[in-house]
Amino acid sequence: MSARIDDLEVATLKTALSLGLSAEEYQHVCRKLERPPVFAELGVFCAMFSEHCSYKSSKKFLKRFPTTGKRVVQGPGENAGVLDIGDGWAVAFKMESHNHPSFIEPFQGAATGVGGIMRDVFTMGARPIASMDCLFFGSPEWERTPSIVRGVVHGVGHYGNCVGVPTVAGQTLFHPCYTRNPLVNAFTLGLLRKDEVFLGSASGLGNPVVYVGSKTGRDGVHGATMSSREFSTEGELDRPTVQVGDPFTEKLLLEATLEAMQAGLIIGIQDMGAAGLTSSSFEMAYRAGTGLRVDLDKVPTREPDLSAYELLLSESQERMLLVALPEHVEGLKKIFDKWDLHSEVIGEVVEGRSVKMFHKGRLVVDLPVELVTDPPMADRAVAAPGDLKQRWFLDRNRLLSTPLADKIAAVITDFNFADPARVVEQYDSMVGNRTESGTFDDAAVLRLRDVKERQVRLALKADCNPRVCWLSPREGGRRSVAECALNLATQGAEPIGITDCLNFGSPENPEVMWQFEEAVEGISEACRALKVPVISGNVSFYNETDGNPIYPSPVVGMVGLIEGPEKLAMNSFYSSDLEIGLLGPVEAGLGGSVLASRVFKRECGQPDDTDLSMVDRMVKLCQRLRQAKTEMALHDVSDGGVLSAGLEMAFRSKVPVGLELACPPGADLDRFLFGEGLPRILIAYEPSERVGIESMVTQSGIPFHVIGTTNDSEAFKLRQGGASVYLSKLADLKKPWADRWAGLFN
Amino acid sequence: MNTAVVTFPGSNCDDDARDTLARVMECSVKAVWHKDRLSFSDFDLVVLPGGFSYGDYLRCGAMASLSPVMEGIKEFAAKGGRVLGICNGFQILCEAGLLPGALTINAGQKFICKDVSLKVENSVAPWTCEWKVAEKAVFPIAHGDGRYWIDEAGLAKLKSQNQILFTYLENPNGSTGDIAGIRNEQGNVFGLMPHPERASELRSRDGLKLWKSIRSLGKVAS
Amino acid sequence: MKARVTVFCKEAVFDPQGHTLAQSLRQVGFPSVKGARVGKIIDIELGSNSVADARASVQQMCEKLLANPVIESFSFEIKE
Amino acid sequence: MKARVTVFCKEAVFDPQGHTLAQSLRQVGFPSVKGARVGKIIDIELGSNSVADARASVQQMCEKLLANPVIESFSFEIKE
Ligand SMILES: Nc1ncnc2c1ncn2[C@@H]1O[C@H](COP(=O)(O)OP(=O)(O)O)[C@@H](O)[C@H]1O
Ligand SMILES: [Mg+2]
Repeated sequence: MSARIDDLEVATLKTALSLGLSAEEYQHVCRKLERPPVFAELGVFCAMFSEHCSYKSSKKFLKRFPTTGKRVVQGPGENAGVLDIGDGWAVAFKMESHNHPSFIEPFQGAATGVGGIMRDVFTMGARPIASMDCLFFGSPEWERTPSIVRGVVHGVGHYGNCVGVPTVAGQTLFHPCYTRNPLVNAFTLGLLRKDEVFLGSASGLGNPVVYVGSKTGRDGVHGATMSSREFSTEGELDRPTVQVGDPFTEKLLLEATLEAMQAGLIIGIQDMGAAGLTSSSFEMAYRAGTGLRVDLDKVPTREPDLSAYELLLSESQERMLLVALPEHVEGLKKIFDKWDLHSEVIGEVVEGRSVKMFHKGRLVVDLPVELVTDPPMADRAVAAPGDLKQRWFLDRNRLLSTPLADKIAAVITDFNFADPARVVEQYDSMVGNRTESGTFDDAAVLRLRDVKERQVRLALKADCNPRVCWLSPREGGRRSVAECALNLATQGAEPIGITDCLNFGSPENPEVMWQFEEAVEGISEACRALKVPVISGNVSFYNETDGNPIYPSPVVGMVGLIEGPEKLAMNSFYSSDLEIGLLGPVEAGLGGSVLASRVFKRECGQPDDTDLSMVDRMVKLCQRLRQAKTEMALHDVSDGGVLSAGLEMAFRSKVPVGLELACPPGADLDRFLFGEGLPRILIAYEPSERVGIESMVTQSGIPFHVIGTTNDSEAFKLRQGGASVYLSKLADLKKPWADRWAGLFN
Repeated sequence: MNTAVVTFPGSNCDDDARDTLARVMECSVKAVWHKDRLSFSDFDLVVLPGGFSYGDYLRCGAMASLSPVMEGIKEFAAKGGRVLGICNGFQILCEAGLLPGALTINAGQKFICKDVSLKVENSVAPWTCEWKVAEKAVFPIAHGDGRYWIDEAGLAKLKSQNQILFTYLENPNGSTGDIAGIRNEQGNVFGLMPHPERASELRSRDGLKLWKSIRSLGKVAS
Repeated sequence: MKARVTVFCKEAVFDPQGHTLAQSLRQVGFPSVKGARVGKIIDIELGSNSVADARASVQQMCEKLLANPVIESFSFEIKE
Repeated sequence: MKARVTVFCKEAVFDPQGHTLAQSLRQVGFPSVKGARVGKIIDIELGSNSVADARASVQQMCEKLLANPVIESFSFEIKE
């Protein structure tokens, strides 16, 4: 098809429309150029004007994020954001979606997603030291779900394991709204020196432009435009050539790139991600305010006869574009040769503000940089859904008349109440020898053995609660941030920054745009309250099939710091004679809770607005608790409320325990046990420590209640008003939890 | 103690091994590139680290076993030099014929990363003399191809010559005889799938006993 | 009855394993190697009664399970 | 010149891939499957001048790299 059209053939409106450009965009281009684009140029516009590359529907909203702070070395706009962590050290991190490719080919889609985000990070000059993955799958009953789960988990694991970047935390969730639109969001964090940040900028007239890494094939031509369009069920067979990841080459590219940077041989660098050579060359010229001349015949290829169009749009993996001084080309070549990688000068930085590309002696692309990098923004209609009131109706009477045992059963048989071991044990979570607490804990903790000046650790977690987001995207946005912060808090960390991956349906749907705007507001509110900047992120629209969008899914990845040598709290019980306290309100809202969804077979209720200032106080309280050096276990309360949180602490206990919980006098049992409003944290400690802990908690202005004990009964018992209202052997509850996801992996 | 850690293309636990040896065990550590042709005669220990040399393509460790550096290592081992292979390093040693048997895909066909309990089968110098026989050690594993395979005659020989140093208390991967780590007949080459360098500061500290065993014997006469 | 199924990734799809293998073969003394592709071979023992039956069911197996139609192509032969 | 190398693990070595594959095939509607073994197939493009040359070097490649004699056996054919 496209390959047969000559690169210099004048592109008509019809061709433009068929490749995804809108009529207005086509006319805009013709007007500015004072001529219609030729076919190769059309390819450039289709890719760069796609939602994925241009952020045309989202940009104006993203500007509302707080992006500044004393630690911010690099905010949004580069390959990854960078934060100062002291003593000359910094961390670079970002999150990216690879949703559509992972549906088409789960293993390769997920693997190349991980590869892409790693390149974004080491492009900045940072050595990747940790990854996270957020995986949202469809109904487990759908026949293809198990193979998608297996493929994605294998792909994430394989790529990270092979490159040697530990996957230390994440989220795995099942909901029917993701059935034909699974989400695969990958996060990577790297460590670097604060004054050795590399940027994607093509500066220095006359400097050579060097292509390094794998050779180019026809892989994924038009991947960027694909991820910007909805699926239709019939369209499932209409696939571009799938991109195949090669983590081995990635590892070599990582080492060679860092070595070349260390040797001072690189001026600017950018990975070839979505829209490959096109986006990397135009963006690098844009950032530097320069022009480029590129000789496409010099691009190393894997297959014969690639057209300029294909060379420009190929998404072959594990490739980078860099700019160096002419006298450093030899040295660069030597390093890349050492690592058995190609390096080839394919062009140079030139005066003027345009990119000219030549192929087989013909000038095939001659475009002003800004025309390509500053596409017309889309002004999307925004409208709140009309049925919010219905969504918010929660039949309290029916809930009250449902027997307690049925409610408990409803929550603990939820498919998402599961031991993540089947997933996370396929990931090397320890390579690099920094992982102190990992894929079973509330937040991952990495000790930075590289920082010799002081003892400092990083804490990481990524989170999103799509049920709440669907009921109230603003509250959902707040909770994505607050839940991460509370997970980090259990390890006593101070949050220092976030990245996000905003997964939504079609921006052409006004309700989706409303969800988007609300979620951005919610994230911004929470970030302001906690004083954490957004330093990078990614938007993924068009996650819908046949007009059915996914629930709004603004995933947040948060990074925190833990200063000092004091021990970390545990996240599970560690003895059979502990007292259990609840930090935070004794009752919490049921709107958007797992209980409501399970009992009413749909998401319902109005989620409580999170008291963000209490979240902030809670985070600080937990930092002080850690410094108090008291042995304790902390676990945040989220899905399934106090019930799930307490059971998880028991299931993960290293010693056999029994668990007894008691509803405090006067509290509503449902809201105490199943409520999911934030912030609430369970704390377990030796009874003799209560006085000290309680006084610290109340001084922080946070409610404190003793709600239970551990014992050696190996049973779970619930009391209300002195009477025992529920009793079960813990082992009988644990087994289904442990085995829930087993069937997916057989 | 003078140690060398070899980096093959795709090795990714080389830095962990170097860091543990240098910072935790205070050894001098030389980073060796797989294309280097060295004699190694100055070293008390050469470590082949974990990772995915050559992407684990074809068979784990197969391509790396033909690297230029392996000639020097074979000579060094033949003269009694101590060689330790961890995870991918163990696979490379088997592929190179420096250790008997072979490592192949886990019986469950999945990559497994978790702490496992090992039993010390033999307390021998220079690898396991800090432990008593039958003592337990907890090390993490992280591999997809860690199933050790050897035929019956080979297994009988390993047993009779006290070559099996560690076995799994709960076999995670289907290894013959629950084998987690073996040494060669001469006793100077040792390979194991679990990661002692990951159990030297974080998680358990059982890995320290391995380094201490090696260090307590000082330099080998060669 | 026996079937031997061969699965390779499609010509247009990059085969990093084959690529690395070829490079490695050249380095270890086989400079005449121009390229390599690595695939899977599956021998299946069948209780089918006729070659035609076997052929039909192996074709189905390949489509359903043995090959991934997005990136792989397959071929097979039946031996009695 | 082209070589096609086939590598299987030896009978004595448990082949979990073949084992699970046979099981899944039976489950998804092919009850007549009695067993399966999964091996590797490697197509190599060679610049050799004669079939004899090619044969000799492929034999060497197999012994040196392509198969591990402890657990695998190989066979190959040369096509012009
Ligand atoms: N896909 C995944 N990758 C890595 N870790 C995961 C993944 N899914 C879940 N986890 C880990 O499992 C644990 C439980 O996750 P989650 O239920 O999201 O925690 P929380 O309820 O605190 O948000 C965490 O340690 C998390 O990091
Ligand atoms: Mg948690």
